[in-house]
Amino acid sequence: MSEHGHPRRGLTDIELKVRALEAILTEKGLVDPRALDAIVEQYETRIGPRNGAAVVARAWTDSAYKARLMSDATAAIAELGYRGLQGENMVVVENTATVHNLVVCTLCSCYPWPVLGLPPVWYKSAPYRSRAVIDPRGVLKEFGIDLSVTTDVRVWDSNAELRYMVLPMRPRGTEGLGAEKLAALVTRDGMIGTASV
Amino acid sequence: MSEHGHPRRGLTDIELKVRALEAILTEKGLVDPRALDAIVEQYETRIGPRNGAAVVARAWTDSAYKARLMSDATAAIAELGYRGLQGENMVVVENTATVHNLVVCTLCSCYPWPVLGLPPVWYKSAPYRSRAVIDPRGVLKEFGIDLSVTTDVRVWDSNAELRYMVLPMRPRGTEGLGAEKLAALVTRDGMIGTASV
Amino acid sequence: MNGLHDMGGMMGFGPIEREAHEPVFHADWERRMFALVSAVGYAVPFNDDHLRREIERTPPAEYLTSTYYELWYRALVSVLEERRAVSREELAGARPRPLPPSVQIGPALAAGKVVAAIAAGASARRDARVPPRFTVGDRVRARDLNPAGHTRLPRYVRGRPGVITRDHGVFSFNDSNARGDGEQPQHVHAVCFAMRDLWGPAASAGDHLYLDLWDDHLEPA
Amino acid sequence: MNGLHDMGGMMGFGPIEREAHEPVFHADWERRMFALVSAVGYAVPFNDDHLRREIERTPPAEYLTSTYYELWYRALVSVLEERRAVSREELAGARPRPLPPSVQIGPALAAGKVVAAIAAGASARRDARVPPRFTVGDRVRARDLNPAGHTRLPRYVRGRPGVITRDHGVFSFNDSNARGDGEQPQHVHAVCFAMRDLWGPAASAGDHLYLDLWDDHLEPA
Repeated sequence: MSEHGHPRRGLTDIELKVRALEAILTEKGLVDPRALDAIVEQYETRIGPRNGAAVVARAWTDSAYKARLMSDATAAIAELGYRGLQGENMVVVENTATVHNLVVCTLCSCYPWPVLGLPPVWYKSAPYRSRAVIDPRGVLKEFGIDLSVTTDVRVWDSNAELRYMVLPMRPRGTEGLGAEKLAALVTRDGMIGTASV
Repeated sequence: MSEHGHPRRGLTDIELKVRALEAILTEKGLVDPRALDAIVEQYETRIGPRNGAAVVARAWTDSAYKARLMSDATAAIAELGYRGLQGENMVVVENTATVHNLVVCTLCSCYPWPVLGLPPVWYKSAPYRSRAVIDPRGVLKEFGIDLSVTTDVRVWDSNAELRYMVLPMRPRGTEGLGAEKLAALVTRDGMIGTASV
Repeated sequence: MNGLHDMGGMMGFGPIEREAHEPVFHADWERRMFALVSAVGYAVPFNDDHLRREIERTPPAEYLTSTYYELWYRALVSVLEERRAVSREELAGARPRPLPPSVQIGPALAAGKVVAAIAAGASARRDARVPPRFTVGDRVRARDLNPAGHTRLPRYVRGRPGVITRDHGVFSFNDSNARGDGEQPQHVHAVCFAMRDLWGPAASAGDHLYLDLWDDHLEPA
Repeated sequence: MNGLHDMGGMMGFGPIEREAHEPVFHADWERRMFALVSAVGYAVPFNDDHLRREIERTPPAEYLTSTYYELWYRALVSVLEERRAVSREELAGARPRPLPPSVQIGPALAAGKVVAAIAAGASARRDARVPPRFTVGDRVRARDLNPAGHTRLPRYVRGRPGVITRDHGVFSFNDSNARGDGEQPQHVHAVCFAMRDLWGPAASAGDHLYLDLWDDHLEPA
């Protein structure tokens, strides 16, 4: 797969093909173009990593919530209103001083949509999928994380029906911050495991 | 690799590149164009599967030769004048009523040049290289050989410095034939293992 | 299928290239393609197993040179053709013909139901009462399976020893469902593999790989 | 390197396509390319290990879409550039410059010596007296090595048990030579693997895979 989201071949060809497909399926009554608009709108404006960041911030500030999140992530995430497609069965894994987690899908592009939105191109790319499981420390180095030898790596190859989100470590010096300000610190890569927070 | 020998991209580009490379190496005194002509001439007219067929026919008609061929193939093949590049260390494996041998090089295109010449495109192709080791019976079926369950398959993945040639079974009804007529029956594929003889 | 998509452990694909702005979609056709795949499954029955099977059937050179949503286009068309919901002639410009009566079709997903449909999801978890074949702590081995069809058992763990760390419950089995052999609901377990058991002594001693596998992927170690 | 070239056991590349007439070469540039690779090694020191290493470094999509001699062109240029025998500028059309004194060059292979050179070959067998680490009948296991560079140990046998069936003698070690660590001469053995030990119980019980491996690829089972 191309590392770029941009098609290498002429845009026109695939554009025409997709338009024709939509027209045929619409004429046959199999899709409603307004439903397509509504789907796109959800994933461009509603469903994205801000959802996951809110989950992380809540877990950092509410130990009872964190306990629920670690034991039944799907239900705990649904408490905040995030649920559904590609997040029906969630697992949250926690980074600690001695454990760093990294999520990948080697076979395709499995990713927890309700909390992180649609995956970035690099997550779906051959370089990431091929190397994350055999050289996670090398991959992390490319993302700027130089793990010490005393930290163990756990790689989660999420090919089955479970979807994984990393709970990053709460940064030092954030004791005074509330959940909203904490959420602003959380990055999407932090919840994949390719950033510290 | 393309399954076809013909380049998919413009011929001109690679033609120009190879010409430029030859011109530069010639000007620097690193190659002699007449030597290139002589090399091509050898592999187009002198070094090919007729050599291997002569070895096979000799083995079929001379049991002492066959014994030498099986114990030291390089020396026995050299007796007939075939030796050199990509055949410096030869092994011959014998088909019997209960054993069928198949030669492949999964990593690249290793092949016994002195006895078989340069390999056909399919031998170097991804479909053959990938499947010969995991589905040899399926591959053989594509070549028209439907092995019985009582015949065992031996696949030789010749990635190291040994080169392999199959000694096919002598066909029935050829008792009266001399070595020359027998050699005419032997096919290149028979010596790779993708034909019976 | 031991296809190119099963790329865990491969090398040589170059550095991980990150985009500057990472838009959700890069062009309008990507938006439509994503939405089409999301929506049409409500009217024509198919699921991710079928879509993945078709993506994996992409010829390797095309797989490597296509963008993500180009692969989706290819796979969706294959799935819809298989179900006779569209034909190559229609895609090539012929007038759409009515659907053959053999195709079971629900109504198209309505715009007003999109939010609810996304939130409802399409869980592969099943209520079937199936006893688990393994329990947490069991030492297991990923089986040496090399099916010609779709499987969620990656090559790099086959034959390797691991330990069950969690029983996720009962799920539809992707492998059987993708090949048309039904859902065969069974337990899915998190299996922990030492990196050294996958990649040899050069791997870090404390590093581990976790992979969720179905009962049918596993045997006692 | 766990590259795409290491394709033993992969699926999805389609049927084996055989040409109708199977010419030795398909175009004149293929003739020249083959001859260039064969000849230039007599003047600029390199061998097949270096050439293979460069072929394996071809980006996967290019590897799959190139023809055989296109890959040879790419690899030969890389090897010659590495040895400063040619430069990208020269290939792009700049006038050839004299060779830098750092490049050790023998005379070009003369036309009159071609037949003898082909017949002489270039054996990787070495006279070094190295004791073998294994003997015929030994049960061994292919090591779990995943080097970043060239190796003649295919992925599909790693970690799998086999039996030594023949000691071929002492050879230069491709893996070390390709990475510039010298020839490290050692014994090469034919190792017999049961197909079931490679691919699981679906393989035929009596079928076997033979592979020649160096001592450094093996450990006792």
